[in-house]
Amino acid sequence: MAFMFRQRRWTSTALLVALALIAGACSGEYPNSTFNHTTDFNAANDAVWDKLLLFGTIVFVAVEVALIYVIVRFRKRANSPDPKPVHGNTMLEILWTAIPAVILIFIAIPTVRTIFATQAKAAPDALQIEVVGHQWWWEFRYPEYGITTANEIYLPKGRTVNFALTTVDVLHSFWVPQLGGKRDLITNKTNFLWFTPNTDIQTEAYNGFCAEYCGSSHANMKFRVYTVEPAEFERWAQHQARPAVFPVQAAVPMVPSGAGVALQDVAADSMVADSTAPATPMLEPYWFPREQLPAHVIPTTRLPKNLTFDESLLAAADAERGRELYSRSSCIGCHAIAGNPMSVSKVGPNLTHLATRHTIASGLYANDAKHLALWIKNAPAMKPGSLMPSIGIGETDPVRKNVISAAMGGLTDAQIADIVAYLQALQ
Amino acid sequence: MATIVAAPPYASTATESANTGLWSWLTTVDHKRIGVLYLITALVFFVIGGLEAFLIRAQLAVPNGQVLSADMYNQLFTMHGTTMVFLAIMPLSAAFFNFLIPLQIGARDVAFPRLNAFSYWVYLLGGIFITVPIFFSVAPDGGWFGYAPLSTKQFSPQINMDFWVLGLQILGISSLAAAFNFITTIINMRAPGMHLMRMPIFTWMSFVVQFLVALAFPVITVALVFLQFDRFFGTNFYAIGAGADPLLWQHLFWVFGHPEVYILILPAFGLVSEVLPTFSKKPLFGYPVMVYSGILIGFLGFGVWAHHMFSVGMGPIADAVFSLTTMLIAIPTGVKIFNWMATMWDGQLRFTVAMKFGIALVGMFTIGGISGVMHSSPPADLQQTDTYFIVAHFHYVLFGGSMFGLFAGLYYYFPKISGRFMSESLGNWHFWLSLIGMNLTFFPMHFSGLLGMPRRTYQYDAGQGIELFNMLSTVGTLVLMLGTLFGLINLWKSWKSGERASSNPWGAPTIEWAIPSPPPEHNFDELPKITSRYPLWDLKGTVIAKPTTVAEEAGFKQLTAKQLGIPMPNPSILPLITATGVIVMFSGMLFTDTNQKLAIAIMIGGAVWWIASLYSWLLTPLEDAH
Amino acid sequence: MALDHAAGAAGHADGHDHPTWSTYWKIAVILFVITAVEVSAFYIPAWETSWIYVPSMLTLSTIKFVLVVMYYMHLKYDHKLFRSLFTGPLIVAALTLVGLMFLFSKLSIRLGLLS
Amino acid sequence: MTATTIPAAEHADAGHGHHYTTLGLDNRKIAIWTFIGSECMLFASLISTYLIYKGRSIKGPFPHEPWTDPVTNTVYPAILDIPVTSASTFVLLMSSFAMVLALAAVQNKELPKHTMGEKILGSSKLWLWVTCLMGTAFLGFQAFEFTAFIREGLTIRTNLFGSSFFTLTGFHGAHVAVGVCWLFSLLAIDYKRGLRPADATNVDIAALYWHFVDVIWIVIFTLVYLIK
Ligand code: HEA
Ligand code: HEA
Ligand code: HEC
Ligand code: CUA
Ligand SMILES: [Cu+2]
Repeated sequence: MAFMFRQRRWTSTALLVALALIAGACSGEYPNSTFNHTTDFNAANDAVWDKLLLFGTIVFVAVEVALIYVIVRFRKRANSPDPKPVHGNTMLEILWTAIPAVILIFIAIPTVRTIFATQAKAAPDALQIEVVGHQWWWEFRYPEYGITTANEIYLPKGRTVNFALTTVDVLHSFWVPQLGGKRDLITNKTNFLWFTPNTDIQTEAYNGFCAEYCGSSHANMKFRVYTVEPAEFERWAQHQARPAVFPVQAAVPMVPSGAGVALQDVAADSMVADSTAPATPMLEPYWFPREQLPAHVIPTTRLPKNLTFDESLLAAADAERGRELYSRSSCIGCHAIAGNPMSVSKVGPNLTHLATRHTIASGLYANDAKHLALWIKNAPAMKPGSLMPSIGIGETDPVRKNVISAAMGGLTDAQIADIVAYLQALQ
Repeated sequence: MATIVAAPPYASTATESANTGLWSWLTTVDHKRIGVLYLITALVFFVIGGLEAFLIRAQLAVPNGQVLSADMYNQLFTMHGTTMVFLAIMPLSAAFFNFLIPLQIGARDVAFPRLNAFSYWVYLLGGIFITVPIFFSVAPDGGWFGYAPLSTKQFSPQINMDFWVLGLQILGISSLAAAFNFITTIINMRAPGMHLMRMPIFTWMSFVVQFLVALAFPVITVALVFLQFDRFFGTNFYAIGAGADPLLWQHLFWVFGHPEVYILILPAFGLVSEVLPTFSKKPLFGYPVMVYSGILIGFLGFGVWAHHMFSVGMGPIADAVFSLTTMLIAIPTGVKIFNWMATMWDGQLRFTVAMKFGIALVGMFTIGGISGVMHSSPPADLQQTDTYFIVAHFHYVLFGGSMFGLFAGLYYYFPKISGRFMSESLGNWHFWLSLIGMNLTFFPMHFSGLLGMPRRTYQYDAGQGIELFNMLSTVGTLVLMLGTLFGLINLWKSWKSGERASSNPWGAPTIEWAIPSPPPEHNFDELPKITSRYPLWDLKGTVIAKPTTVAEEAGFKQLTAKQLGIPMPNPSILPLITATGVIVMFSGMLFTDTNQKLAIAIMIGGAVWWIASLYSWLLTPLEDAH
Repeated sequence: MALDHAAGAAGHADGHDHPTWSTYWKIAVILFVITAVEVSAFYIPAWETSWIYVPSMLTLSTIKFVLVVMYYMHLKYDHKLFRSLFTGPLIVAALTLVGLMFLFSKLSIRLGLLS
Repeated sequence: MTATTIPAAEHADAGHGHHYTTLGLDNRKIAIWTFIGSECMLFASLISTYLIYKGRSIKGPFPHEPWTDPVTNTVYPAILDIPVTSASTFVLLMSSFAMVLALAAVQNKELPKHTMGEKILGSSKLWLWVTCLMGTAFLGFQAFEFTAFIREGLTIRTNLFGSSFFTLTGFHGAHVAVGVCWLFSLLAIDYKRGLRPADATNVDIAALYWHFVDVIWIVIFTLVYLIK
C-alpha cells in the first residue's frame, strides 16, 4: 500500500532527525547547560530530572511503539470481516490506570524529598548576598563585606551562599543554569535560594539570566557569576569593599591577578585615594582575569546602526578632567561611586569598581572604552527601554522622545571621552 | 424498538436560496451557520497568530537577530499567545460545539439561538478590538498572562495593555454566554432516549468544557476587573507602593489559566474520540471510562493551578501539594491515550487524513504530556520554568494536541458541514508537512530550553550552544507554514468544488450522520428516538453502517421546515446590535486617560445602546406564534 | 444517571410538596433571629473575643445561606438537577477560596514535623 | 426505513408551548442556575481577595480599628458601621421574603381569593413593589455607607482595604441594581397586561437571581463586617 511505504520513509527520516539532535546535544559546548553538577542544589535537582527522564522515556517509547505497531498491524485489508465490536475491558482499564499510578509514585517520592531538602533554611554561616532586581539590571550586595556592586557576582567555592531576592519594581527571576534552578524576585516579598558551589569545579565564569518577563529589555537582563578560590574571593571582597583607588599621575600598573598574596600598600605615594587612605595594609586586589574569560561570557550584541563615537577622542581623554566633569553632571543624580562624595545616588548601578567588571549594561556589552562612550552617549539606543537617559548632545532619546541639547545637561563627545577615562580608572 | 440501523437515503438538496446573502449571515440564528462563521473567523485569526509566530521565529533564527525591535517582539509574542489561545483554538472548538452539539444530541437548535449569535458577534468584534493594535505597533506587550505589576499603569503606562485588559474582558462575555447556552442545550435538548451515557463522546467532552468555562472565566474576569480598576481608577490591587501582593494576580490568573488549557484540549479529545472509532470500524473502547476520565480531568484541573508558580517561593508544602495533584492528572489522561489505542487494536484502520491527524494527536500529545509531568516536579521545574522547554511542552500539547484534533475534526466533519469532501491528496500534504514541521519546530526547543535559553527573549548571544536548535525551529516553522497553507487551500477549493458527499460518507455511527449533508435548517424531520450509543451501528447484530453514496441518495427530496410545519426561530439582527453596543461601551474606556468626558460619553452611549437593544430583543418573540 | 431518570417524568418535575405561606414566614423569622443573634454576638465582648466566635459566625451564616437556598430558592423541592448545578460550582468555589487562604497564610496547618 | 422515530408533537406537553425538552424543565431555569453557579466563582474570587488583603494595608483607615495618620496626626475612626449595615442586611433579607410571596402570588393568580388576607397575599403587584422598594432601600443604605466612608477618608484608592472593600461590595451592589431593574421590568409587565401563572417561570428566574444576591450578602455581611 502506498501509505505504508510513505509511513516507513517518514518514520525513519523522523528518527534520523531525532538522533541527530540527540547527538548534537551530547557533544559540543553548552555553556548554559542545566545538567552540570556544579552545586549540591543542581545535583539534587538533576537527580530528580534523571528519574523523570528515565520514566518519561519509558512511557514515550511504550506509547509510540505500541502506536506504530497498531498502525502497521491493523490497517484495513481487502475483504476482511468486520472487527469484533469490543466495548471495553475492565481488567485492562484497571491495569493502565494502575501502571501510571505506580510510575508516578516513583517520581513523587524523590520530588517531595528534594523539595523539602532544598527549601530548608540555609545554614546560618552561609555567605549572604542580597539580590535586588531593577528594570533591567541587577544590584548585588554583600552585607558581610559592605559591598554593593552590579551585574557580576563572585562566589567562593565550597562555601554555601544564600541569596536574598527582592525587587524594587516588577517581577524578575534569578537564574544561573549551571549552578541551579531559578527563583523569582517578587515585589514586597523576599525569596531565598541557597547552594554550595562544589570545591572541585574550575575557577569559572557563568552566565546568569533574568527568567521572568519584565518588559522591554527582559532579554538583556543578564549577569555573570565567577566561582573563585576562597583566597581569591577574600582578595576580591576586600578590594571591592574599599573605595576605588584613583590614579592622579601615571599610575603603577596594577596587575589584577598576580600570584601569591603579597601584602602591598597600594595607597602609598604614587596613588591618592579619593577618600581617606586605608591605614591597614591590604591584600592584593583580585578580579577575574580578563584574558581568562571564556568565550561564552563575551557579549556579541550588535551596536545600533546610527550611533557612532570618534575613537580618537578616547586617546586624548583625561581621567581627572573626567572626574571633575562627572561630579557635576547628571550622572551623580543616579550613580554612586564610593570615595566620590558627590556621587551617592542609588537609582542606577553602583560604579565604584566599574573597571573591575567585564561587562556593562547587565551583560549586554563588553566593558571597554568604546562601549562605555557609546553607552553614555545614548544608553536607551544601546539597550531598549533603558532607564538611563541619552546624554550625548544631538542624540535622540528613544524612550523619552526628545533631542538632547547642551541646555539639558547634554555632553559633547570629548566630554564623554573624559568621563570614560575616569570610569576606566575606577579599579 | 429497533435501532436506527442505516441512514435513510438523503440527498443534498437542502439549501434554500432564501438563505444566502450578507444580510442572512448577519441575522442568522441557525447554529450550523454560526458554527461556520466561527470556523472561518477562527481560521483567519489562526493565520494571523501563525504569522506572528513566523516573525518571532524569523527574529530568533540567528543570534542577535535584527528583524524586529525588542518592543515589537514583545508585542508579537504577547499577541501570538493571546491570539492562538483566545481567538483561534477556543473559537475553533466553538465552531464544532455549535455545529455538532445539536446534531449529536438530536436537537433542532441550541437552547437560546439568539444568545448563540450574540456570543459569536461579541467574539468577532472583541477579536478585532484586540488584534488591530498590532498593525499600529501599540499592541499589548505584557505576555499572554499579563503578570502584575508589569501590566499596571505604573510600569506599562501606554495604551497597549488597555487593549488586552478590555479585549479579554469582552471575549470572556462571549465564552460565558456560550457556556450557559450549551450547558442548557445538552441538559435539556437531548432527543428522546438520548441518555447521558448514550451521548456521543464529543458532546460529553464539550459538556465538561462548558463547565470549565463557566467556572474559570469568572475568576479571570475578577482579576481583569482589578487590573482595569487599577489602570483606570487608581485602585491598589496590584499597586506595589500600597503593599499589594503581586502573587494575587498570578493565583487568580492561573486558577483560570490551568482549567483554560483543558478547555483547549478536551474538545480535541472529543473529536478524536469520534474519528478513531469510525475509521477503525470499532466502537470506542471503554466509553464510560472515557467519560469519567474527562470529568475527572476537568475537576482536577481546578486543583493544580500553582504548578505555574513553582519558582515564586510558595514554600515546600504548597509546592509539594500542587506537584502531587498535577501528577495525578496524568492518570486519567493516560487512560484516554490507552483507550484510544485499544479502540484501534484489532480494528480495520482506514488512513484518511482525518484518521492520520487523529493518530498523530495520540502520538504528539503524549510527548507534550510527558514533558508536562516533567514540569510537575518542582525541583526539575526550577530549571525548566520560563525556558524554551516549557515552550516545547505547550506547543506539543497545543499544536500536536488541540490543533491536530481540530484538524482531524475538520476533515471528518467537513462533508457534513458543506456537503463536500476535503481533498485527500492536498490533505496528505497538509498532514505530513504539519507533522514534520511541528516536530522540527518544537522538538529542538526541548534542547534549547534545557541548555539555558529563557523564553520571551528577543535576542541571544552567539556561542551559547543554542544556535543550531533555533535555526532548526525556524526552518520547521517554514515547513509548518507550508503545511498550513496546503490545509487552507484545501479548505477553500473543497468548499467551492469538492467532491459531493452523501449523508454518511464514512459509515459513522452517530445520528448527525443520519441526516443529509449539509443538514436542513431544522436538522431532523422528526426527533430521532435513541436506543443505543451507536444508533447507526447495530452492534448486537452484525451490521455496521456502510458508507452511503451520493448515487444512492440521488432520488431523495428533502422537505423544508416550512413544508414540514416545524417552527424555526426567526433571523434577528438584534444580537449583532447588542454586541456592537457592548464593544462601544468597552471602547469608551480607552479614552479614560486622554479625554475623560469623551470616555464617559462613549461608555454611557454604548451602555444605553446595548441595554435598549437587549430589551427589544427580549420583547421580540423567538419565533412566530402559530 | 440522575439526569436521565427524570426524562420520563416530563411535565411535573417541580410538582408535589410546594412550600407554603407558613413555611415562608417561618423561614423569615428564623433568618431574622439568626441575624439578630449574629449582630448581638458582635457586641458581646465575651463572645466576640472567644475562639468560638468565628466558627459560630460561620455556622450561623451557613445556616442562613442554606435556608434561603433550600426554601426561598426552592432547591429542596425542585428537580435534583438544580441541586447539582448549584452545589457543584459552590464546592469548587469554596475549595478555591480555602486553597487561596492557605496559600496566602490566612490559614495554616500546624505540622510539628514540617515546622 | 427501519428507523423508529417519534413525532415532535408527542412530547409537546413539556414546559410551555410545543418544544420538546429532555427533562421537561424550562431552559431558562437551567440557564439561570448555571449562571448562578458561575457567579459563585465570581464572588469567591472577590471575597478571597478581600480576605487576602485584610490587614495588609500599609495605611488606614481600617475596617474595625481606628487609625492615626502618623504624618498629619489625624485620627480616623473604624470604618465599618455595624448598626447601619445590620439594618440594610435586614432589609435585603426581608426583600427575599417579599420576593417569594410575589412569586407565589403569580403562581396562584388564578385561584379564587376570598378573605382580605388571601387578597393581600395574592397581589403580585404589591409584593413586587415591596421587593423593589426594599432593594432600592438597600442600595440607598449602600450609597449612604459609601458616601460616609468617603467623608471619613476612605475611597477606593486609599489603600488595599478601600480597593477590595469597595470593589466587593460595589459588585454586589451592582447585582442588586440589576435585580431591581429586572423586577421593575416585571412590575411594568404586571401593570401592562398582568402577570399570569404562565409567566411564573419568568418571575421565578428573577426570584432565583434575587435570592442568590441575598445569599451572597449573607456571606459578605459575616465575613466582611462581623469577623474582625
Ligand atoms: C492543551 C493545553 C495543555 C495541556 C493539555 C497541558 C497538560 C499538562 N501540563 Fe501544561 N501547559 C500548557 C498547556 C497544556 N498543558 C501551557 C499553555 C503552559 C504554559 C503557560 C505559560 O507559561 O505560558 C503549560 C505549562 C505547564 C506547567 C508550568 C511550567 C512552568 O511554567 O514552569 C506545568 C507544570 O506542572 C504543566 C504540566 C502539565 C501536565 C502535568 C499536564 C498533563 O495534563 C499531561 C498529562 C498527559 C500525559 C502524561 C501523557 C499521556 C499519559 C500517559 C501515556 C500515561 C503514562 C504517563 C506517565 C506515568 C508519565 N504545564
Ligand atoms: C494555542 C496555540 C498555539 C499555537 C497553535 C502556536 C503555534 C506556534 N507557535 Fe506559539 N505560543 C503559544 C501558543 C501557540 N503557539 C503561547 C500561548 C505562547 C506563549 C506566549 C507568551 O509567552 O506570552 C507561545 C509562544 C511561542 C514562542 C515563544 C516566544 C517567546 O517566548 O519569546 C514561539 C517561538 O518560537 C512560538 C512559536 C510558534 C510557532 C512557530 C507556531 C506554529 O505552529 C504556527 C504555525 C502556523 C502558521 C505558520 C500559520 C500559517 C500561515 C500561513 C499559511 C500564512 C500564509 C498566508 C498568507 C501569506 C496570507 N510560540
Ligand atoms: C536617570 C538616571 C541616570 C543618569 C542621569 C545616568 N545614569 Fe548611568 N545608569 C542608570 C541606570 C538605570 C543604569 C542601568 C541601565 C541598564 O543596565 O539597563 C545605568 C548604567 C550605567 C552604566 C553601566 C553600569 C553597569 O555596571 O552596567 C554606566 C557606566 C553609567 N550608567 C554611567 C553613567 C554616566 C557616566 C552618567 C552621566 C554622564 C550616567 N550614567 C547618568 C541611570 C542613570
Ligand atoms: Cu528582569 Cu526579566
Ligand atoms: Cu497548568
